[in-house]
Amino acid sequence: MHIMEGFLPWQWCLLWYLLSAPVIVYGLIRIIRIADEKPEAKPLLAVSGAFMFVLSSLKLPSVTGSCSHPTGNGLGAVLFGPAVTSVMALIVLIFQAILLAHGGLTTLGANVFSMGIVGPFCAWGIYRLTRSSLSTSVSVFLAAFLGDLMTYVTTSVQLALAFPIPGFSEALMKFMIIFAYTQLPLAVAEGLLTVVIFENILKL
Amino acid sequence: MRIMNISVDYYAHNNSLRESSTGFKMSLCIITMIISVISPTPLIPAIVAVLMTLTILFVADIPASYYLRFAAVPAGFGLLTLVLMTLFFGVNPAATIMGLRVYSDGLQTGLLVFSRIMGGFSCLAFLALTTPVNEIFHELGRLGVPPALTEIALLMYRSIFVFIEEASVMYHAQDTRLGYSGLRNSYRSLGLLAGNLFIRSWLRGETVYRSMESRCYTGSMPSLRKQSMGFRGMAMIILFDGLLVTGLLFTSGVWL
Amino acid sequence: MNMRIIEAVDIRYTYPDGTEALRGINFHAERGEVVALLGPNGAGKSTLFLHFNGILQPTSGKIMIDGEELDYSKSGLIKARQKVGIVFQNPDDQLFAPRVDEDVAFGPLNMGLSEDEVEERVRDALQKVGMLGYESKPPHHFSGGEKKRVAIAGIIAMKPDIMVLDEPTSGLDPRGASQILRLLHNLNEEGMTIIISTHDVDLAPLYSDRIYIISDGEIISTGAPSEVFSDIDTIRGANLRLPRIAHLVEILQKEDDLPFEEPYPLTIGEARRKLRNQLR
Amino acid sequence: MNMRIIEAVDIRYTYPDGTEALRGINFHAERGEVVALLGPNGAGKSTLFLHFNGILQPTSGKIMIDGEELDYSKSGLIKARQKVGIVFQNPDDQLFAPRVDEDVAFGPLNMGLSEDEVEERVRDALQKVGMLGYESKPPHHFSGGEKKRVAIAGIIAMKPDIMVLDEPTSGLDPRGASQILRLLHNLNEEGMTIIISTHDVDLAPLYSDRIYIISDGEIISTGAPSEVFSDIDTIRGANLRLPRIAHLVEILQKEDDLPFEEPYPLTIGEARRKLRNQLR
Repeated sequence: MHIMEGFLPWQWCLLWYLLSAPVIVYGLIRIIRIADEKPEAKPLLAVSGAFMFVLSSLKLPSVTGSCSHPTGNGLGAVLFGPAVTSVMALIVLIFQAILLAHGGLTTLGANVFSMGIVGPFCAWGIYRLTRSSLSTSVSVFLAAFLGDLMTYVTTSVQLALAFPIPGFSEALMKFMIIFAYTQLPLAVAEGLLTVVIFENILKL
Repeated sequence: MRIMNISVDYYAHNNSLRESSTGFKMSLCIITMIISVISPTPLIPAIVAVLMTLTILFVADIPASYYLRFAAVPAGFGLLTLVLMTLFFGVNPAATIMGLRVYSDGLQTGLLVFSRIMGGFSCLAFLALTTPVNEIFHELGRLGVPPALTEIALLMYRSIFVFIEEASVMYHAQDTRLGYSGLRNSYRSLGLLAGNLFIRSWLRGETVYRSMESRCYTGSMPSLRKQSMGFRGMAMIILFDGLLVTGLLFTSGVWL
Repeated sequence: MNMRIIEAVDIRYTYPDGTEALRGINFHAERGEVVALLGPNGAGKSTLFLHFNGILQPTSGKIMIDGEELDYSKSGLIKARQKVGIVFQNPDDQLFAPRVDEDVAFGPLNMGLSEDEVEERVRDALQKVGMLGYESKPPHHFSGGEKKRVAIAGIIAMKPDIMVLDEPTSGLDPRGASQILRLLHNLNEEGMTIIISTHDVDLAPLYSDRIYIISDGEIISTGAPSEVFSDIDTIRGANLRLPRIAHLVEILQKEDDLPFEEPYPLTIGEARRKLRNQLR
Repeated sequence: MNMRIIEAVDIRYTYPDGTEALRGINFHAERGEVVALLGPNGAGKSTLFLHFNGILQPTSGKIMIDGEELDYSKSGLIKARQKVGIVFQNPDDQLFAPRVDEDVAFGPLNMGLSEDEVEERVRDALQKVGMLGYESKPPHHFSGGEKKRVAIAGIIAMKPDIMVLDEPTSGLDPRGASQILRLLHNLNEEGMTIIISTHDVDLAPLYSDRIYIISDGEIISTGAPSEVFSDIDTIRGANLRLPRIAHLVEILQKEDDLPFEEPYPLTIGEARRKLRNQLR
């Protein structure tokens, strides 16, 4: 869920930039280290990023009639680890802002935080936790579904913090309700789709 | 459902400001954007939206029909925000229309956010429609962003277009065989498409790497170039954004 | 029953970026014909094909299938796609499933046919293309020609009246190409109408009853192969050339003043007859 | 100075999955030659090419470049890649940079040349392939032929002694293909050794001084085009066929008892001379 350019007051833009920065820096250090060992890492990360971008531009019909854009961040987190995925998500978000006007530049920090950090870290954590106890499909579904859901919750928190009217908790409730209607089915859809993708990849 | 068409890239390569320095266009976009976002009143962002739109249409020569369609999505979203804010984000009820309570402070917040969205969007659109995204990453590299990030981004750029092309052909091939008739079929088809695209992306990664290796790639991408902003560009930004800042100071009450 | 089983009437198509890809195309195929759409890369062949079953909707003009105008409603499109099957140029774009039989079953399953019916169709289609016995194999390791045949089986299994193929022999080696052409010939014998896009001027006269020349989004010539290739200026203007055999005879006539009757022979068989008469 | 500018000596290569792709290949090109490696899809052409500049290391055997054995150390590989440039089959796999000039400059920049030198080489290479003026364009809107030419420019700019091209005309229309062949002809005139893999039996005799026939990972025949194509059984055994012109003459001779001297003509020019003599 992209927060649009201009939507957040500047103080919050700045805060989310600052909160995202350490993770991005850590992810970059990891990428530089990987690229030093394997020179093919950069082209491979680049094509994976391009895949994430194209995947997110495929629109998926959902039950409520709205459209979902599978993010591929969960998939990235399982493949490259969450910190590297955060950097990839940052690049993808810049491309989306410039090429599609999805999201924005002042809101980039906030979007990276919700979609590039919270989402992948949740998905990765859940996958790691459930992988041994549950079947792969269930584990992948939970990772993608909950990763998605946490992304939306984070976005709601970010919006409620920016517009605490009349208070933070009331505002959060309102944003969560708006999202529950539109985004919950999408999270289910994305979870299912990720399972289908994952199964296809394993079969091929 | 269909595959996105990236027409922004086409205009980024074909507009009257294509040859202006990237640093100039980026500075103008970002400084103006910041002015728009820190403004406490809707007036300055509205002025920004108007000026930037005029620049896009009459200086960069982007066709109005295209720009209006491009701006329709954020404008629609902004209006929706305005309505939601007016209805749900206020404490001072002003009136009741058709059983819905309208808040005056909600309306104010809504107007401010709407105006900031349009101001910010017009700056973003200015950059997006005049500057190819690869030039932006080159500029970021010059500004000190680590090459690991800019190199991956630059390598990504071409792959995006190759994959979009491939994904749309694959989508058409599935559609021909009724792969998108009904929700169940659609999910299965899209899953198959994404899975295949993923495998392809790795194969492409391998061949691209081989072709890079064939041209003596050693793990880092050296790059040529080039032009800096120049005095004229800097002067224009100082003038343009200086006036906006002055307006900002007036409207925010600092000088009153 | 309409003789023109498919017809494109004054089709225009403009891409979102404003490029005019098709500029008033009139095209038809008669029931049971093999029609070639011959033109250079970028002339609009693939774009036109995507109109035949409603994947793309024209900016203006209409598509008639079996005398009925294609309607772009959900059910109308489903009907059109059951009648008109498209085989794409690169089989890798068309083969998705991890197994051959799953891939061939993709269309029939989407049509909502019963399991038994689907199974029968898959077997039947694989038999027609000579790939029986490969059901459980993954198509990724196949040769180009084999992939192409599986892709064609996926369309055969939907039992369309018309099969449209985009550059079916492109990238195939001589043997692979000739297998595909034989297969198409057999399908045509069984009554299927076949439309082929190509830029291979040597092959097109071999298999087609009628040829359209497309250049820059316009049909610039149509007729039997011998008619179309008799207007050499139009052919060369469209960035095409004469078939090699015809070129040889043209040179013999023009440069060496050897008398040949028009039209120039286009295939080895035709040339043989002509030359035999001369040489004896 | 060694006449054999590149040589593959008994190259064997086994893929990690155990498939034997190359089974003792002996191959060489002499300085200034145009050599065609003719074979069906999957015969091992691309795999062999990737050995020429050390992208793949053979399981056994060796590659000699200019009389020196290719050494697989970092510096040895860089040296080999400056001498042997490879143009890949699909230009989309090779063009990775956002702009034409950046793509062409990639090789020279990696070689550590000065900015001025790089710029000059880029301009020079683009001029040679006829793409001057497209420097700042992204390759994604180019036609197949244009992409191919930019890919070739990227190799020209490195000034290699040998250019290796994998199916350079595959998928191109007649005009695109003839532009590429003319370009290769010019490069060869300037002294570059050129090695081309192809399955196009009609084109190969036109441009090559010598042909190798590869089938199933083995070289099964080599010599001048007329020699190679005189052994029709070997050609057909490799899933190839005679050039159309040769086929016509073969039929005239065998079926119609017309006397032609061996070898059969392979190109339009050769056939013209033969037929002219017969017809007069």
